[in-house]
Amino acid sequence: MAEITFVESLRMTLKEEMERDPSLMLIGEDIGRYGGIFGVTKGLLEEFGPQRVRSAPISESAIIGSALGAAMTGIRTVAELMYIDFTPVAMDQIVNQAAKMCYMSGGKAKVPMVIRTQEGGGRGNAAQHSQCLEALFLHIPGLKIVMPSTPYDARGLLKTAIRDDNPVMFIEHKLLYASKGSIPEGEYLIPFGQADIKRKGKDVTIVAISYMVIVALRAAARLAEEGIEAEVIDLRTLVPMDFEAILKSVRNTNRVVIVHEGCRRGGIGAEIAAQIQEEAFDALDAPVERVGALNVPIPYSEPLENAVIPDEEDIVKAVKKVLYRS
Amino acid sequence: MAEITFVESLRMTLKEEMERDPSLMLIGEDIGRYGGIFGVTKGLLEEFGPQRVRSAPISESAIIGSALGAAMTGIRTVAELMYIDFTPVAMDQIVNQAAKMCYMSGGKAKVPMVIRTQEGGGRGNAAQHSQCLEALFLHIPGLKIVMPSTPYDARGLLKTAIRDDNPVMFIEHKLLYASKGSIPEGEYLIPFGQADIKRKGKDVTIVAISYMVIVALRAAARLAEEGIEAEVIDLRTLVPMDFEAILKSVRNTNRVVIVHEGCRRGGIGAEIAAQIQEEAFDALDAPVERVGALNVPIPYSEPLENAVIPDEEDIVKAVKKVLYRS
Amino acid sequence: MTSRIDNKRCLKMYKQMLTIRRFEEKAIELFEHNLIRGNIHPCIGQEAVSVGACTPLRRDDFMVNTHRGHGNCIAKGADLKRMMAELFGKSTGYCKGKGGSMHIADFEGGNLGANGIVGGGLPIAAGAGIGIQNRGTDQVAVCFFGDGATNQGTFHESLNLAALWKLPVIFVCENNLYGLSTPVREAVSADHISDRAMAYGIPGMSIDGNDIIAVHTKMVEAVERARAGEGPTLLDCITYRFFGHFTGDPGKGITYRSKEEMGQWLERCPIKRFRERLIKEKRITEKMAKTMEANVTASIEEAVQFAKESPLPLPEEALQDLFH
Amino acid sequence: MTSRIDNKRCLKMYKQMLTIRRFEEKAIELFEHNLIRGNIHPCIGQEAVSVGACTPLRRDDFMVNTHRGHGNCIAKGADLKRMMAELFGKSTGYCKGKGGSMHIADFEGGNLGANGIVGGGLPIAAGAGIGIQNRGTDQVAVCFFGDGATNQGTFHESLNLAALWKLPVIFVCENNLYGLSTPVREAVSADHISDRAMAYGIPGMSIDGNDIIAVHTKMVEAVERARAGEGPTLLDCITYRFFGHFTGDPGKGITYRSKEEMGQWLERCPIKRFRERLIKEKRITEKMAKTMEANVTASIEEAVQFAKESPLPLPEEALQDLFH
Ligand SMILES: Cc1ncc(C[n+]2csc(CCOP(=O)(O)OP(=O)(O)O)c2C)c(N)n1
Ligand SMILES: Cc1ncc(C[n+]2csc(CCOP(=O)(O)OP(=O)(O)O)c2C)c(N)n1
Ligand SMILES: [Mg+2]
Ligand SMILES: [Mg+2]
Repeated sequence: MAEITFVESLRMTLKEEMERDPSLMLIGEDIGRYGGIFGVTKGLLEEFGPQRVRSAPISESAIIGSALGAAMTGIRTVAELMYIDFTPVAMDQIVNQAAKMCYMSGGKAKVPMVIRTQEGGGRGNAAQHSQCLEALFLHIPGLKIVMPSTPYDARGLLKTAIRDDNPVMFIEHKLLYASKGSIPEGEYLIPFGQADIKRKGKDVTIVAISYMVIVALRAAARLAEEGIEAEVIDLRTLVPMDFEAILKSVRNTNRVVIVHEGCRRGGIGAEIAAQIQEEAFDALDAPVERVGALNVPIPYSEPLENAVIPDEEDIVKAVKKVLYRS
Repeated sequence: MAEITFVESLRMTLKEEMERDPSLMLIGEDIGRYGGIFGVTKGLLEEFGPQRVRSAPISESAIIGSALGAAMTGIRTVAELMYIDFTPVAMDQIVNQAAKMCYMSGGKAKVPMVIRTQEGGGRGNAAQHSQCLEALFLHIPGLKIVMPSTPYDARGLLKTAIRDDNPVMFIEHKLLYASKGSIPEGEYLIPFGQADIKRKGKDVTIVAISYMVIVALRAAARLAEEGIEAEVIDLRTLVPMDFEAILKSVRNTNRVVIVHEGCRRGGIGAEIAAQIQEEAFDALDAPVERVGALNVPIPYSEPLENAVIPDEEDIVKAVKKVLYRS
Repeated sequence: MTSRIDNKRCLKMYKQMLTIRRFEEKAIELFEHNLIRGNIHPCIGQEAVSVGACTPLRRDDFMVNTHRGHGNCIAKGADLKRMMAELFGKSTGYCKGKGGSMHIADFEGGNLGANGIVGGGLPIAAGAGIGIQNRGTDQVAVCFFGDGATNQGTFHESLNLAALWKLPVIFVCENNLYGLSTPVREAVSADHISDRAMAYGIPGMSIDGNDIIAVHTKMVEAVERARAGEGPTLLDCITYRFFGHFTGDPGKGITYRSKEEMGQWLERCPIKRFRERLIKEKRITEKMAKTMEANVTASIEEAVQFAKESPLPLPEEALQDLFH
Repeated sequence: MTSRIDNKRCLKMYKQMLTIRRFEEKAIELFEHNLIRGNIHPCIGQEAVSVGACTPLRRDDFMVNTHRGHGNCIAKGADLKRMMAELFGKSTGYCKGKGGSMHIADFEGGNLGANGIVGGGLPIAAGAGIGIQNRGTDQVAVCFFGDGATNQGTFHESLNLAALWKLPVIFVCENNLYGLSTPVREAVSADHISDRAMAYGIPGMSIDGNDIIAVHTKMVEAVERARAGEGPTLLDCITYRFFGHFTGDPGKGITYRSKEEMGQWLERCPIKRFRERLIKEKRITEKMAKTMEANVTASIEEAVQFAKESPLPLPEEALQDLFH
């Protein structure tokens, strides 16, 4: 078991998959010589050459659209969008083209493509470089959505994503890149639709994704000091979603807090909360609580950004609220 | 009180507002001589000339972005996107530019612009011309969202939208254009954030928007025959949302069904359901029910499209479910 | 000069043009009888572009299509029965009824599908070009789009990418002088759409799109260039849609086009012109033309029959095919 | 030939270039001391473009800016104190701390704001042009963007729109030869970015962007053209960013630029060149230059002081300013 960073985990996985599938291609901005703005693709151009590691002009629509065209004609492709904030620049190719191609063609089109991107605030990058937009894609049928929180999960999920024959949004988080974790030697794949219980607990269920899993675990540790045992569920994939895992936990704890960094209004917490009350109405001892960003763009200044993005404290408060201890 | 169509109501309102504000400008595809694909702008080019009625090339990003630039520099603007399905083509200009301009500038930028567009299925227009995408915009802070269901509301809300100093998504529905309604002689404005109870009832609350208000009213009439009195709330604006009106009704009926045509997963019903259980948990006698489209793109063939888009029958069923009568 | 094209090919081209024309006329008729829903964007008048551009292609070459795409489907070898069934929304259609007129795809025939989003197909075609390049085959991809689409950002991004990477893509503009109601001169700031090729350092030329031989000739050159790894070409084929924008366009587009203009273009009908030429060159006789016409009509009747008799999809099929 | 520009303007331009340089150096220093967060994209080396392009503008002309925009803000007349306060995230900043480096806007000075989205500003500039045209004033709008941005769809759409409608917009490409790590020749398929003007039938020219007089001269022409209602111009100003892409770029961009190349460009420093010229033309003495330098340094120290002493916004202010 080696300790490696999230970035290293991604890089190693891309490399292995490129070795495994000689047609697999990467496309994105500055992913060649520069190795990507976060260093994920470092060394891959040198190893696999410029046809398989295509460093593209700043043309997000063409990047996604051409990844789609390549995928449809048999070239498995991983496209990188530097920030999820740039997905709107390529939104038509994601939402109207890639997501719908298989369905519109009556199941004929095969679209083996991954869109790797990263999201999140916390670094003073302001409104156009800090968003969490996974909820937009949750609403669009035809996309799978993956949001790993550890180097281990990133590796197993990226393998599954690459080998999937459908468009997958693979959403990383900028604050996770430097985080470290253990990775076993051999190959492993993590199937989509399998949540991971990152901490066991009986008093309350915390459902979280991406970097918020880490924050939720910190909150859970603090709560434990006060004798509150929180179960932390890492969804890992939003589509497909392991709703069974949530229900099972909720039936045990009778209380739920959903945590995501994206804007609370219309965020993924809304869908999950709505579903929980539909499926486990009688199991609930308190309303499902949602923790998410305030309803504004992400501001630049530190005290403002901190006020907008949810933190440990917000999670602790929400847990106490559902336990009627606030 | 004259009976006019939804299209006529919009046209009359645009005309009046253009007369009232000599700087008001329209921009969009085929809105000049052709009068817009649905005829909404017919005659306006002839009356106001090509600078104020700008028929643009097929360049949605430039249409929205230039509307924004004009608005920011003092020209109140109504931009038309022919189908809401084309908003993804201009998504960056909507989501990253127009929506964030005021906030990013610390409240300095004034953005008096309306994006008029229309959504919805039911006409065999298939996956790229039938979507309902309002939920995407609900998740983006900085946009107001208006969804009228009658010629009367369309008029009062469009006036308010045009005179607002912020970006407003004004979302019409293609199946409403030919619908007729009465309009009083004089001018009236409908403030944002005021839901309208389109039918009174005590047994169940149906919250609906846009064309689904009409469908919900039909369902309510059928339910009434079985002795079930449904209250139908037309939200009219999603941002700001009249949540008070929903709560008030729910506290009376203790049962809610939310209806929208957009995809159920991650739709606006999720946000509303989540909020209702947060705010009125103890008032609920049954889980909040959501009626929305199935989780696929809109198919072309009639039996398939009918299966995907919610109808009267689906609403009736949902109501019976929350009344435990199914 | 058709002389360099052999007889068989000429007759095949003529027959395809005729097939497209009759198919579209029939589709409009069926639409008017409510047997086809949604909208149809007929390509009547543009047959020379479809057939001229597709004839030099092999079956394993790729094609990316537009909303006005029935002609291109037929020219790329689609089966009329499955096309018509798709318009009827039947299970036997190319997309099992899920796509309809704007989304007919035929992957076995290299047809990657049409697009309801103006300009949406150009990046996909560039991607097909990448695929070809990476596999190292000598296939090509042809991308159809309208004059209106040349004002979309995707046009720019895709041509730039294709030029940079010398992708084997031929960009064929079906320049029918209008994007919906908007005349090309009110939407495209360049004098000629082919001028736009200069922004990418690639060859671009404007052609009489109603002269099938002209289209065919330039396309052969562009395809050769692409197969040889020399990169993309932009062909601006000037043509005219006789019918109007779509089945809902009043008076076949009379609200934005003059009668005179429409009349002049009818005179330049690509099918009529090609037939006259074939007759003049004695490649076809009136009698042969008549037989051919009858065959075409029969094949379309057969397609309609097939579509009519095919089953509608079951409602529960709506949930299938979301993922592969 | 600076001769056609009067002394006062020359000295002002020189002083502005110096101010930009010192402002950026200070900002980088403060960033390294963690007093500024996020990222800074320094425009060191590009001062001649900022000042050359903005000097012919009036205060009521509009400017649309990029992520690498401090220089353009200063050239358009922004207050250093409020700029620096914004970088510090203070309430007294141009955006009350909500925007930061990439979003400084100064509406009173015609500065419509910068953009974190590459290519995001071009349509906005076209819109400012529409506004001017509809109001019937003789204002102009200048739009800055990088070489990398010319590959975005918005470049194409905006230039087409501006050309079609003869909007009073000057498109100024700060062509610093790289988009992040990507050399312009690997991203732009045309030989010169100015060639792209041909696709829109508008004037386009490539200029030595390190020669402030060259930039100024061409800009004066373009502004005159725009004020006269003759439409847009594309100016491709070739320059170089000495520092690298951003404050996180290893070795000022050494991973993708050679030492030799970087050294050659340092030789062509626009400020050094302009100073030498001014001295040669006896418009400035060494002594005057020294005094000026001292004044500039003082004004920047003053700005830093102001920023340091200004209050941070209160957390609850986060919920303000969403709507006007
Ligand atoms: C992104 C987008 N914008 C607008 C439309 C509506 N629309 C459909 S076809 C069309 C005209 C297209 O013109 P052109 O590209 O010249 O093709 P043509 O119809 O003339 O074949 C328009 C505006 C669309 N489908 N997609
Ligand atoms: C839409 C979008 N894509 C990518 C980026 C990331 N990015 C920021 S600056 C930059 C390079 C821009 O190059 P250029 O336009 O030449 O401007 P320069 O930085 O050289 O001044 C990139 C790729 C972005 N901010 N927005
Ligand atoms: Mg056209
Ligand atoms: Mg650059």
